Amino acid sequence: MKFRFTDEQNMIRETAAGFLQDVSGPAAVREVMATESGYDRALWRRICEELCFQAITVPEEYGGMGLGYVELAIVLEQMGRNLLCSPFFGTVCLGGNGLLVAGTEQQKARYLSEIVAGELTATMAWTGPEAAHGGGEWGAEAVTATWEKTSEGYLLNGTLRYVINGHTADLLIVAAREAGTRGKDGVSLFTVPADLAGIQRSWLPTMDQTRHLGEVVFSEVSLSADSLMGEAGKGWPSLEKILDLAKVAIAAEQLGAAQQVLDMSVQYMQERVQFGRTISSYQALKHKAADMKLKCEVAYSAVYYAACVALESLDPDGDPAIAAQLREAAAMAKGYCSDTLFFNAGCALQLHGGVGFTWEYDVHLYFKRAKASELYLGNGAAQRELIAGLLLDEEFRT
Amino acid sequence: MKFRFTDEQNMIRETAAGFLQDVSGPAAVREVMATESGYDRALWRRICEELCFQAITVPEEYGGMGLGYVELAIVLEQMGRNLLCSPFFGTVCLGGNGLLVAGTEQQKARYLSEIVAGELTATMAWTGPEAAHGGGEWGAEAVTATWEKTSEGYLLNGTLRYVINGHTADLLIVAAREAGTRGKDGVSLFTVPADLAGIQRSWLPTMDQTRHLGEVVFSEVSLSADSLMGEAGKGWPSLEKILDLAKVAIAAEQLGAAQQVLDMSVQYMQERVQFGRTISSYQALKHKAADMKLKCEVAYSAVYYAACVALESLDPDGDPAIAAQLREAAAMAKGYCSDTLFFNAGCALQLHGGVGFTWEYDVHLYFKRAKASELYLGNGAAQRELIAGLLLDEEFRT
Amino acid sequence: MKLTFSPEDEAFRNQIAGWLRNNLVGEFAELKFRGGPGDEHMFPEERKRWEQKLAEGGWTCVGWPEAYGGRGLSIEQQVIFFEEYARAGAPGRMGHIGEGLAGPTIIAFGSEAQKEKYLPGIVAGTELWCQGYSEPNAGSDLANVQTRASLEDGKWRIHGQKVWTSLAHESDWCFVIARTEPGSKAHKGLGFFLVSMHQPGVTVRPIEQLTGTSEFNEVFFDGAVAEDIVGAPGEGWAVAMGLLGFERGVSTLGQQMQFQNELDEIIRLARANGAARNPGIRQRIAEAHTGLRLMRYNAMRMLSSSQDGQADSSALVYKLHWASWHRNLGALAMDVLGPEAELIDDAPYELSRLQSLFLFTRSDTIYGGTNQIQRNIIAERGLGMPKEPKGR
Amino acid sequence: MKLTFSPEDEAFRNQIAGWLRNNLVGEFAELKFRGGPGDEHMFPEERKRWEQKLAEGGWTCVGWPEAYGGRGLSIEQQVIFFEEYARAGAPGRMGHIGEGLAGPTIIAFGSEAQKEKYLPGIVAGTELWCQGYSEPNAGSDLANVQTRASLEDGKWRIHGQKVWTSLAHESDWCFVIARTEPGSKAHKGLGFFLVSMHQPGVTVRPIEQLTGTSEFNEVFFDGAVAEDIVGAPGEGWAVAMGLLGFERGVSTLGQQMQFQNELDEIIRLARANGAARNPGIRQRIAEAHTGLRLMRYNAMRMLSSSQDGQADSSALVYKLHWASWHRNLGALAMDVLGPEAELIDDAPYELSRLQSLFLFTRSDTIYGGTNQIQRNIIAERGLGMPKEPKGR
Repeated sequence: MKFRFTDEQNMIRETAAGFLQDVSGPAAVREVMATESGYDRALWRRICEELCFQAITVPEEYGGMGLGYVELAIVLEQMGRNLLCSPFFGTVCLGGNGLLVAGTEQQKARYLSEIVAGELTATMAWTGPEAAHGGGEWGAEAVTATWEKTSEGYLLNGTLRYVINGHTADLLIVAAREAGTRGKDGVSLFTVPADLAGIQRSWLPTMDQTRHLGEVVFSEVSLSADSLMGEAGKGWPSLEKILDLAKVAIAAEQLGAAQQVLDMSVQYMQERVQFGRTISSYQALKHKAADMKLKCEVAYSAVYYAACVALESLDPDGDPAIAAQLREAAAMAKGYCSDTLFFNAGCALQLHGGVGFTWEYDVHLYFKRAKASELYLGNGAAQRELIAGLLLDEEFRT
Repeated sequence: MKFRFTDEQNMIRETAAGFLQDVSGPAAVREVMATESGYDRALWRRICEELCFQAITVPEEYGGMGLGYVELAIVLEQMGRNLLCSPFFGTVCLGGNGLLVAGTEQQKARYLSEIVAGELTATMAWTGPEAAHGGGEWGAEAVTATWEKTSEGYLLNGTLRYVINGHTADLLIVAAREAGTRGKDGVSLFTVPADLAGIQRSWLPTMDQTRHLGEVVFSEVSLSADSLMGEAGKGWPSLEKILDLAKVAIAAEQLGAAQQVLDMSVQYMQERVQFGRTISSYQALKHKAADMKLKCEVAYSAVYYAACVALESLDPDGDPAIAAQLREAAAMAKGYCSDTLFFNAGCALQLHGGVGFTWEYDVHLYFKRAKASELYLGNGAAQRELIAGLLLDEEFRT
Repeated sequence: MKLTFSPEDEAFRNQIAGWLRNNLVGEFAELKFRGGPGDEHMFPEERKRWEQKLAEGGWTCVGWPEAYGGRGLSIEQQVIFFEEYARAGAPGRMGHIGEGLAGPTIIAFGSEAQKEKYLPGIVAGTELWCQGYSEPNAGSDLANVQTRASLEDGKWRIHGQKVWTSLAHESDWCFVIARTEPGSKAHKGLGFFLVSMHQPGVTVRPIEQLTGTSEFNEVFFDGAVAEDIVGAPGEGWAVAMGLLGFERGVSTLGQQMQFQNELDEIIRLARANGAARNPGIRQRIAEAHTGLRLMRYNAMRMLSSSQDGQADSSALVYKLHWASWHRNLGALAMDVLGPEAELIDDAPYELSRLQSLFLFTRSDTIYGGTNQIQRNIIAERGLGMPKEPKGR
Repeated sequence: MKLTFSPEDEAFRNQIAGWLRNNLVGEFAELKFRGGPGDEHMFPEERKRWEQKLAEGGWTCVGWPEAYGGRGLSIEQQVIFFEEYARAGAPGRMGHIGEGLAGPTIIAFGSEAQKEKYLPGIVAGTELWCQGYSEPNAGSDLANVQTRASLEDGKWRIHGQKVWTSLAHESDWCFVIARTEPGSKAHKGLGFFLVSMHQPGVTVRPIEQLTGTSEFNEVFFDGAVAEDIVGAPGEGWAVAMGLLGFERGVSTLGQQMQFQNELDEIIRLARANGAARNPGIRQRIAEAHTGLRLMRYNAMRMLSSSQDGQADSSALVYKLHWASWHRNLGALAMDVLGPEAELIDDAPYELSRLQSLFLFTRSDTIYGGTNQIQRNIIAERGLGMPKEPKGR
């Protein structure tokens, strides 16, 4: 039991921090976030070729670095801190995890190698418009695209929304259900090259411009039989695990962003003078900053605890008792970090006073990211309800 | 439309404040709260004979003052401020309101006159142990005592808990249901002299010692036919209205207590020196006090708005559009004031530091009252759920 | 204490409601529910014409004394006016700075000549005002004014920069606080000036907000001439403080009706998408509803007492209460929408009404005294606690 | 970073768990889950015997160096020890002030003679300690010590009053901060004294708390003799500050296991009475569970870094986090119980365990540095912000 970084992990952290501060400064973010693709292809190539972040969790047999989820979280934390606009999250935390969790040997061999080579971006498309029901229900009911078996393979139909990088990714991991099924039944996952006939994609411009969403419409799209991931109709547990892993990843980004708005606020407070004193000398403002700091510290524990759990859950030889905590650990991390980032970004706006309200200052970029990432995959209340179910409901059922 | 006190109302306020400060100081409260009855009979007699607070809302035809709920709230606010230990709340806000809302002419003539004369204390007994289900469900399911029709009248059975002054009151307004009924069906209210054969009563000692609770057990208690209030089995709407009126009354008490703990805290903060400064000079503590003050101000509006609504709802010539707001206004007042008092009393403990934690200082008396009155008839969350139902659910049903 | 209005007041309510029903039509129909906070930059020309329409009906400056062209309404009737105005969805007032701030200040502190010169244009809806109050280094520290006014050839000339001036580019006049005594500090040595916006030496630069839109501006004065000074040189702080008192007027009830419109929209959406079944959302909607209802009675207390020349402690907490409430409403709107909250109306950055609400309400807890300044005021003035020490 | 324990550590876990299973029986069985905060006054004699039982098994002072009679356990094994101790429901330690504070202070700052004189009694569980730290006028302002120590006939004699001294009436020794230099201020001129409680000139007066019980005491020193001074006269502050550092030791994980026991009881009750179906209660139980789980990993970070002599920022926020968490847990317990929360076990004022929790946790955010002091520390030490100015 050691709950601190190894020297190697500290090195990765410093490398990521230095590089991302360099390449993803506010000017770069603002330039690229306004484009339709939402990322800078040249920068993405540099990340893949020079830093190889996309290869961190890919096993060595597919050309990856074979490192764990802790190293991934370290890099994601720095990406969140610098609001990196890139296909990283989609490619690695949705597409890559999808392949790792649910892919056939053939799918992994092909696509993970292409991801490692920097030749393929990916994402996962799984939610229909129904994900907006009830103010955001990210459960199995949100899977509404349909598949049916054909002689050569499968036929896909349906509209998928809120797909991260959905309009640009090369490979889509698609969740669909057998027509007529409900809930967790009938769900299958497929690997779908985005350029297949019958696929229409469009950009859905968003309030948080630093991560782009797309809509993907499938009209009678034919898939080969080897597109299926796992057993037909039994895909829900895999999908759920991919989403749990995605929650840990989002939480790591949120942690980085929450720390960054705290640092920005402290710096501003030390400079801004009102009534002849720096505003950092006002106790009420100091205490607000202290609360932000507390939340960052607890969020840090939440993220790296969950990352350790994810590590065990992805490792075939991992400790099963720890791996079994993934659902809960991911919900804790996502819930706590969602609330932390929204709280911290809101406090940062307040602490910056009028200037925080301008487009020119960067705080609003984090504030918008805070709300977007909070709502994605369910906010703090939704995660807590999930945890409550795990804690309280099993005995009601028995 | 005038939302401030008349001169007469201001006079009542000053009278009540002065008198209660005199007779219900901390020493008096501490002495009487430790006794089994929980109140000082001599003081109760003075209140009834000299101040006539118990007669405020009783119509003149029964010997009362015929004033409105605003005047009652004014007096209750001061009672809450001074933690008056007395049968006032039970007698007036449960028993008296019960008679006003549901009593027959004969019951009103008899019992209200006795209340006005200071000869009768009363309360309402309506909850079985089931009120504790779900952490406190104060709805119709909590009515579990049963009645059945006999040749001469009615037979009562069952155990009633959490009855304010239940072990001392002379007259019980009892809610019971016809055996076999559920929910709002089958509920009847009865006037029951507490000395009837088959009634066993006992004190249930409480954490908040300033208001005593009792348990009342009915074993085959025979009631005369004229004990019934209203129509047999149709008593729920009346009971609900009595409870709404009780919520307004509790809220008024909570307002007074919330203001009192603020005043105590401000005084302490102006005296206590730490690091060479009065602690009232620390901005974080000033802001805590400011938040307490804000809540008091909003609570004040909540209480007197609800009292104005209660006034119209008890007046046969009242404005029906305003009277129809009683359910909502009472829930708002009870919810807001419950949260306010608990917040303020908790802050007061914190602002007092170590000494607030001693039995010797008075803050804990308010802190305990805060939790007791918060839970009684449902806490803030329960009131908000009720309001949400009124706002959101009617269209779901249609 | 009573909640009912008199029959006369109810008749007045019908009168103004009827006028609005008959006149908020035709070219003005598209202005419904527009021009509020976060939307103040929209339809300026149409809304200027609407100001004059209002003036024709006698519905500008309804609380001003009749002697100055007002309607001399009682507080109750002003309450009714502003409520009905907002209930009808009539647009955000272009003239509110003149009617609510500049005019009352001139009435209270100005000379007869100033009253004759400036008030009629405000009443007629033909002359619009903006305020030159805040400066980059005087945010919460209002008195830290660095803009200077100097007498040159018998004329006051203004040099300096103001910020957060809404509608500056649409306004004819600006009132400006400037330092008349070089080297003076804080609230001493200030003057309260009336400055035409139509002259060289006045430059307006829009501030792009986090919404991508620009209601606010920076205004640069490079020797612009002030036509008048209200009160004596050096006594501008007293005038400015009197003006701040006018900000808590009856129009606050109109603001509440706008809030009600926003809450109603959120409730409609929650019912439509099923968020109304989410227990946490239910709690927050009930809390918002309660907060708004109680805000109304706080305002009633504030107005009932100010009418009698009394101060009520409800006034002290009013800003903190509504600003925090409104900020929470903005977040609630997003949470009701769920993932749809993210999708904007169009690229590059066209926000929906509720998205604007979400972002814009974050300024409510800052401008006009931050929440922190409000708490200082409550503790110091309301509870008698020591003032924050100043560093200078 | 990894969450698994080594096989050796797991074996150690079995060892201590087994010892507790075999020894927390017979006369000690009734002590299970007793003697924690709010319950410290209960079963003092039985718990003193338990201290000696522990000592026989070698389970006192497990983190002390073996040279001083400790077990020299690694941080991991100390973690395991405290976790298993709490998991077994073993009673609140009467010896914790000696083991956790007095002993480590003497080891760090004391002379060899002092070590020989005081440490064995602590290790053997035969000599109990209390702390003479707080004073009525030195609450958050720790350095505002007014108790005096004067050299009279070659002996240090103590004059003054201490407060919030837990278990004073059960203790054999007290360490006392007193002013050795008359007229000195704040943290200068203090001494750190070791004082026998068994002498004239020491008077213990229990403080009745809001629970009606008395864990805490006032202690009056009227010329009581101090047997020793740790460090030099005038340097007591440095010793006292070193001591404060010991308070954030591994025993914090045992505290967390107690918290877990409390939360488990609340969850059991919620399931039993149906509160577990209430959406708001569900949120709060999930929040409590999350907070406690994350507290564990905060503590692990703190311990992992302190082991290597590093400071980790998790240590800065630790007190504020657990104190606020525990206070919220107390309120949650009452809300789960609903109306039953009010009913006490018996007149005159016998509270249930959860009622005591509710009331007692209100002191968590006060003692050992209030939440406000903690936030000052986080802002000043953690974020580099200016210190609060002192009035003197």
